Amino acid sequence: MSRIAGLWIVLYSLWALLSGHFDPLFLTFGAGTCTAAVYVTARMGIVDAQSMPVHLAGRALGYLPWLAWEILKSNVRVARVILAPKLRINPQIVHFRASQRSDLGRFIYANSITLTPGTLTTGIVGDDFEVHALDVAHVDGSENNEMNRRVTALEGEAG
Amino acid sequence: MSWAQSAFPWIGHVVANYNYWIVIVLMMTGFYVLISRGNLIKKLVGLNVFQTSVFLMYITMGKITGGTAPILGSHGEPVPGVLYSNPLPHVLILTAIVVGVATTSVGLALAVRIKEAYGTVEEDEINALDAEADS
Amino acid sequence: MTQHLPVLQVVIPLVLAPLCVLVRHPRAAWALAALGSLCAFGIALDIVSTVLASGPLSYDVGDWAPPWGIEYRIDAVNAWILVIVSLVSTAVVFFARASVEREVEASRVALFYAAYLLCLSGLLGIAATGDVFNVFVFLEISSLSAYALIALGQDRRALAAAFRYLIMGSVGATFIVIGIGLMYATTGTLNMADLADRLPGVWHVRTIKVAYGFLAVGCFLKLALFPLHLWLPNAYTFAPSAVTAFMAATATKVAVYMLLRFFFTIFGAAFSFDVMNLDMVLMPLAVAAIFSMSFVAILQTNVKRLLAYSSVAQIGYMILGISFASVTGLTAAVLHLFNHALMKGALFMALGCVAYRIGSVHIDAMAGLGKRMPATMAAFVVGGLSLVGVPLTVGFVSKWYLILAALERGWWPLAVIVLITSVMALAYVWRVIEAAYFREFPGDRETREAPAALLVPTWALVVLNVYFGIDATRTVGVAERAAEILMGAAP
Amino acid sequence: MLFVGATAGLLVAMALVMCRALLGPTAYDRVLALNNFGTKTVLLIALLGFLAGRPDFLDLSLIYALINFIGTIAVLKYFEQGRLGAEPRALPPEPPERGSEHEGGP
Amino acid sequence: MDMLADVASWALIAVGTFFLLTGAIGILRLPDVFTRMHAAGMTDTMGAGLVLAGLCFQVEAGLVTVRLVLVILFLWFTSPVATHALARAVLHDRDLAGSASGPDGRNGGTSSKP
Amino acid sequence: MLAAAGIGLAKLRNLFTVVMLAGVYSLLSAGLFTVMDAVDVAFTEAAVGAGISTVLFLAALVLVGHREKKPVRAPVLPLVVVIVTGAALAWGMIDLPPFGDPDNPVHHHVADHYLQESGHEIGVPNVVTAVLASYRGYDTMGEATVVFTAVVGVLLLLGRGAQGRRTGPEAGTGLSEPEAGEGGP
Amino acid sequence: MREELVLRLAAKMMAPFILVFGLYVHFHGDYSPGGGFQAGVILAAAFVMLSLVFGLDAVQRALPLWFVRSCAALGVLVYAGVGFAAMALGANFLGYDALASDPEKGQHLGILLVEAGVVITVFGVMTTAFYVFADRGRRKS
Amino acid sequence: MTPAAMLVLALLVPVVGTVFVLLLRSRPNAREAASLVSATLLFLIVCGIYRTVSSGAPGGEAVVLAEPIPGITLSLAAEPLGVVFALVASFLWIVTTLYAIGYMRGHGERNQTRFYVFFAYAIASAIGVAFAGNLFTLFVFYEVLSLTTFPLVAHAGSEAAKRAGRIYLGVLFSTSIVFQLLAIAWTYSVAGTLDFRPGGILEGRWTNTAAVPLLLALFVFGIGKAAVMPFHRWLPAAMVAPTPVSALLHAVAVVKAGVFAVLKITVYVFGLDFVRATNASVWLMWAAAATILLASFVALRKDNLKARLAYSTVGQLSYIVLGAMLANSWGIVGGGMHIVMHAFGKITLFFCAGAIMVAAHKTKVSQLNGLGRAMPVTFFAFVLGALCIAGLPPAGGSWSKWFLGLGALEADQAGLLVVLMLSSLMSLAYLMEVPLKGFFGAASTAQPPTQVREAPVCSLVAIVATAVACVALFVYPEPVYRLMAAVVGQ
Ligand code: NA
Ligand code: NA
Repeated sequence: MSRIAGLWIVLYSLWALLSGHFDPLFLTFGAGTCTAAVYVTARMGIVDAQSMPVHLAGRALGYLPWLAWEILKSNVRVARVILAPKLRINPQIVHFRASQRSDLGRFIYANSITLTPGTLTTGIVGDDFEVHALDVAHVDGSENNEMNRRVTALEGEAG
Repeated sequence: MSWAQSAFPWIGHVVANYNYWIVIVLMMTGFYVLISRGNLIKKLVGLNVFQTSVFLMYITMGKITGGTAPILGSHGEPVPGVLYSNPLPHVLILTAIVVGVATTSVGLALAVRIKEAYGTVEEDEINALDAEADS
Repeated sequence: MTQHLPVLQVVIPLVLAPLCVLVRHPRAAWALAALGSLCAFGIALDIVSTVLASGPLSYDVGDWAPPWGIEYRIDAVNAWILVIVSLVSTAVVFFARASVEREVEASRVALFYAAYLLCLSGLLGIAATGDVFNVFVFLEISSLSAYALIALGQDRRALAAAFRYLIMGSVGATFIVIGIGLMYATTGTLNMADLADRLPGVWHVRTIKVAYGFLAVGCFLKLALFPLHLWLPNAYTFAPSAVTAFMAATATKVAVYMLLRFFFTIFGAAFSFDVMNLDMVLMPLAVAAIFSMSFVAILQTNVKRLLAYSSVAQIGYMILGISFASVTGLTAAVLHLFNHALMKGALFMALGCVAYRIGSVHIDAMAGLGKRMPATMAAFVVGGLSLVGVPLTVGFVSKWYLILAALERGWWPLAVIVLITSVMALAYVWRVIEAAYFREFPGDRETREAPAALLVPTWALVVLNVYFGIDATRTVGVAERAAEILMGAAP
Repeated sequence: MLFVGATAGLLVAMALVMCRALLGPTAYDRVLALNNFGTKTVLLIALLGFLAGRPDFLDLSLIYALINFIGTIAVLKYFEQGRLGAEPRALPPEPPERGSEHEGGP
Repeated sequence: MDMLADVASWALIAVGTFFLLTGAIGILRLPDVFTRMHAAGMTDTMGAGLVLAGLCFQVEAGLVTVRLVLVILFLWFTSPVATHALARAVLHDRDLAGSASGPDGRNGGTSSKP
Repeated sequence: MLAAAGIGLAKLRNLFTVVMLAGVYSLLSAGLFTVMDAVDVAFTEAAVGAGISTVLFLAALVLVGHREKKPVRAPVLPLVVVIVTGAALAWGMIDLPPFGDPDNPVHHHVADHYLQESGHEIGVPNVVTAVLASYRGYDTMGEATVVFTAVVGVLLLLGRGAQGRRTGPEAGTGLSEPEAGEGGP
Repeated sequence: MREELVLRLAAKMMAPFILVFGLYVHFHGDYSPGGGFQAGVILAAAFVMLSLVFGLDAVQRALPLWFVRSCAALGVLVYAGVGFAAMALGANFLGYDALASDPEKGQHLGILLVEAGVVITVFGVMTTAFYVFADRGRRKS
Repeated sequence: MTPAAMLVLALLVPVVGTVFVLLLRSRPNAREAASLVSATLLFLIVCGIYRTVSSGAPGGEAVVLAEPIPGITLSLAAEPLGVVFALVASFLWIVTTLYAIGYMRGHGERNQTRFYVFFAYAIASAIGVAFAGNLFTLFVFYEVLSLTTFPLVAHAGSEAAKRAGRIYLGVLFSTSIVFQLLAIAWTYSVAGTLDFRPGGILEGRWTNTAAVPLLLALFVFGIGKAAVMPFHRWLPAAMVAPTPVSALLHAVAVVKAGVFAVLKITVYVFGLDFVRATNASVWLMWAAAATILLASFVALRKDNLKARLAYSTVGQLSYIVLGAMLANSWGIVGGGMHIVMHAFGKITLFFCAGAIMVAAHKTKVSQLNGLGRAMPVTFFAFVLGALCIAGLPPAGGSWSKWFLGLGALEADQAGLLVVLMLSSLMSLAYLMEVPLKGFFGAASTAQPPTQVREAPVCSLVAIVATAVACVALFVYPEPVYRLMAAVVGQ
């Protein structure tokens, strides 16, 4: 129930941000819209902890800037590779071990890996991440690499 | 923002010389795919391209150099000094796009059934099978 | 309420279509379709009498005065088309109840009638509107539903035929859109009357001539003018019987109407004939259509296809009438719109009866049917004679005017061509009659006459064939009025 | 000037990506290129909005992004399973609907 | 303040465009589909992000900014998902094709060719 | 770029690629629409042309296979038709009012009215919406009906139950095998 | 078979937002680009995406074919119904002025309602079409 | 009863008769009785019309049945020429029915009901042609006549019969549609009316009279039933039909409808003065003359009796066409009278041929040796018929030929007189061969003619009746002459 309410609130704020009309009519429309959207998604059974990670919002504020910085760094690295007169790459598939306990955590981790150029997740089986790297030299596939730790922390206790 | 607006006529100018010619070339590309290809799906793709190019022609027609999208002030009054492009072609083409996708979906449904019935979606093979049936 | 009739005419069938989808019950859907057709027919009759008595009707949809809004504008020409379409639709819908039950599986019947109503509504909409772009919208409603309806035929060739129709029809529609666009580009309006006012000022503009050309080709495709008729024969041959009867009697007619509207009301007869030399374009095409298609029809063994080719030839007559550029010629063309609808409707429905009983319309399968299905074959005979143009049937009336128009213009060889091709029509009709009456029935002894549910609507059209052949005063009156309007000789 | 320069750069990038889309060689290269092309179109629309002085049309960019995403997913699903909307688990072992065939260049 | 915003937006857009171009070159230059995915990731993340961020500085904070942020968020959310799906599809295809097809370039193999 | 996509469409014979390119073509034209101030149209073209159309095409390709046969004969006639049509259009375009000129007839008469009067007649800022839903609301009803017609058509053709009943005259010769010749290397 | 985790989770998360966005596009069609048609397509796109990721059955359980098909029909009825309502109130077909005491309010209401009709139809049509094609594909294999 | 009501009744009686024929189809005697009754009724009605017309009472008002096209009506009107034709047709219907009863039963034909029904329809159409008030009505009944006789021609249903039917309809319909209808439309566009009027409707309406010969030719050739060469092929082809049909076709309804139409159009559409003034008919006279000679020549070479009679008919019809083309009073009178004379003469001949076929199963002239001695009545009737055709006393045919000769002289076409003489000789030659062989030929050994009897009584009665009529018309041609004189206004 709280998740549904949470979803409703998040959706309604999205509506408000998009709309820019704050007369009662449009606020009513917004309410109706959000209710309908929540109803349909709830009916499909896709409103759960995984899809509604409101509980992570606070910690995410810390994670995202770090991720952005990581992305910037790896972007520069890959740009160098691309722009170098001679391609110096050593593409390979490596396996990472993830320490997240929930699917949501793995989801975040996998996407973070992919989002940073130079690595991309190609498959997840349990806690085994199959990752393609542009250059194996650049990656740290160990369980205690920083990203893994930070995502696990982000995931928190909720599981 | 001023340079943006001053830059815009430049683009408009470039397009001004070519727009109708480009439209014709595109239109004819689609039309060519439509009438020359024997594969039914490809025909439909050609039809889509052909129609999209016609849409371009309409929209081109409605453009006013230095104009902007026909969305007026918050109560529907034109903002003084602002040139608005012609909304009518937009309306017509909105309708035409919808008609286009409707045609496409029926065409695809037909193509699927043809594949099931004939085992092929190549026009000449279908014609050959039909000719066999007629004789 | 009466002032709303022009729009109700179109909208009633249109809203009944979604209802068909919602109710899903075959019989209920049929009832809705019948209701829609009957309403449309009743309204059409009312409209035509109003128009004849007191001049054109105008209806502003949404209360927006033209040219800002979309206007329905009905004069004698389109009132007539409305009557044709709704009359045929009514006859066919009663025919369809039994015929469709046999030819279309039960789970699809409700959808069938939805498509049927949509097609009807689209055709009526094309006829009623006074806005060129609205023509395109309703054209697509009718075309899309027609593609689906044709594809419902039991032979797989129906699918290929429907697809070909879809491609050629869409090309035609797109050409019409291009033409409309170019007209709009030079005049700034989409309202037909407004266009007619403004176009004379831009006659010299090449764009207008190109627009004219694109509209012409688009209409030619839609009305299946030789050599752009390739979609028609198989589409009519393999569609379900009721669909063939409906389409053959209405779809191409409405396309011809479209042509008339564009060329005469919007561009004007003067522009068409003085500037564009339309007569010199149409005449050879019409002659080629009449001759080649009559000839091809003679060679057919599938009777439905035979009639389909005949339809292309008959369309040639209408176009020939237009090419005479005279009131008499247009009278002939407009008259033949109605008359051909009656005869082809009757003929295809008779074939539907045959298909209902023996499941085939091959000429050999119809051998000896004269005895087995006397009422059906009698209907076919009358319809066929009408097609040939035998006096006291409607076919004669339109041919008579066609010949008069040819002679009036001094083009007597064309009159001869009309007559010679009538003999060719006799030849192909006669092949069927001979098979039915002078050959032995090869099939099942049990074969009986078609049920009354099929015969009554068929005969209704047959009777009209004869009735309006014996008393054509009314039809000729309307057609002449329409022709005068089109030539600009009457308001 | 800024927008024009950025737009020009973006257009060049789009042209390059388009080359990859046409060159292939595998169908996956095309998917990749086209997905990327779509992302660039999102940016292009945003830039054009600013260029036209009406930046309030960014809804359009959102739509583009959405369509680009769903389109890519659909394409991949088609490749992977040879059919859309199917339950992957219910797949019988069937001959691969091989999306990787290609013409070998333009 | 305006001046500062302008400079920031210039810089962001310029750097973003640089990444966009680099990514495009990478897509063209890199040898196989996986490596190209990395280049594509560049444009999605830095290229798009920086350009859009640059645009943010062009306007007063308001509806436009909200939309720009939403676009960035959406891109950043969907880009890795799409890339991941693509990678999975390539591998899946390779699995199905087995060793039969071999390294003939017909499959998006990981083996890099010079 | 549009032209490149167009030529790609004509040349490539992997229909799957062709469909994707068609989607890109739509996306690009939508871009052009924005340039031409037709934001609503761009919106729709993106959603429909690039989105739904592509999905439907792909869905159909699953069913019909994605290989196009090599054309057997040189398409001379289509080429002639296309050249003639194109030439006619080009000829007519010569007289078309100059692009973007505010004095063009298109921009006056009806369009003027919409821009000037819709404010107090309807009071909706987006004139496209005002015209679409009110001045030409009847067209839009037609448009809704067109899509409805399409779905009726699709259901009639592909809805459950629409298979197996149809056989060609030579049913049983193996031609009706739906999978024949598909997907093989 | 690799797990579908990433796609599934992403689709789950996005779905409600796409729906809200779609309806936003509908309700703000008066003010900004967009309107009924685009909204309908976006809504349909959401379900298309879910079907792609979760399979047709899962989506159809929540949104059955009969429902979307009826939507397709219903939307047209809503549109025409507005026309008839105007007619009943003394205006011409689709003459929204009559829908409220103040013509401008009437226009707003009329536009909103007919656009709602368009949303319903387009959503219904696009979803139905996708369902039908995908279902055909599923049955075929 | 008003004259108008009588006209409608004349049209209705045969049609109503068919209802009874159909109702009584399971009882042959009653069925044939119904046929006979309606035939007799019809004849009486036509006689009534004759009395009105010959008494000069105002019967000329047209009865409008319908107005299919504004300005063009379906209307009936009685005038002397039409009465002549109607009299012949209705009287011969009685006789032919009598004859048919014997023939059809004797021959064991199938589909007899259908036969009588369509026979009645054919007569009704012929009556319609006779009383047509305008060109349109004439055309309508002309076409209906073609249609209703088709089932009679193709009666046998064999491949050969169907082929013959196709030729029959093909020629008749093509000529009537392509030429005749064109001519009608042309006439309408020139004259603005299609009504038959004494003195014609074309005179004074025409700016360039050079086209008048063309229009007249369109009519003459367009009326395929007049069988002017080269559009005569249908007539010999139709010989596959049962003999009563042949009799009907070649003596009464069909062919006479054709030549009647030619006469009527010449008189009432063109007007004799107009035709002469424009020299429209000169070359057509020679076309008719050529047909006369060629047909006679072909007839000479035919061994099949019915074929020989058919070609004879082709030639004789052109007499009437010739009379019309002479475009003077004598020509018209001669042509009109020849309708009657030829009708009786030729029907006698056909009846005889049929009788021979039923009784002796012989169809060829060369097989008739000695048969005359077994069937003296038949062969004697044949002689009378032959004389009537050849135009020799004591048969009616001599009058019509006489007037035709006068007409030729008046038209300054002495050459035509030679043609007439020559063809009379030729017809004597090809017709008299039959009785000569019959009476004086050596009997064949295979089937001694002594075993052959006369045809059934019914048929014999008919034969005798027509043969007697041939003679009677010689002795008393007055009624026919009076009517024809009224046509040309004397
Ligand atoms: Na990455
Ligand atoms: Na809008």
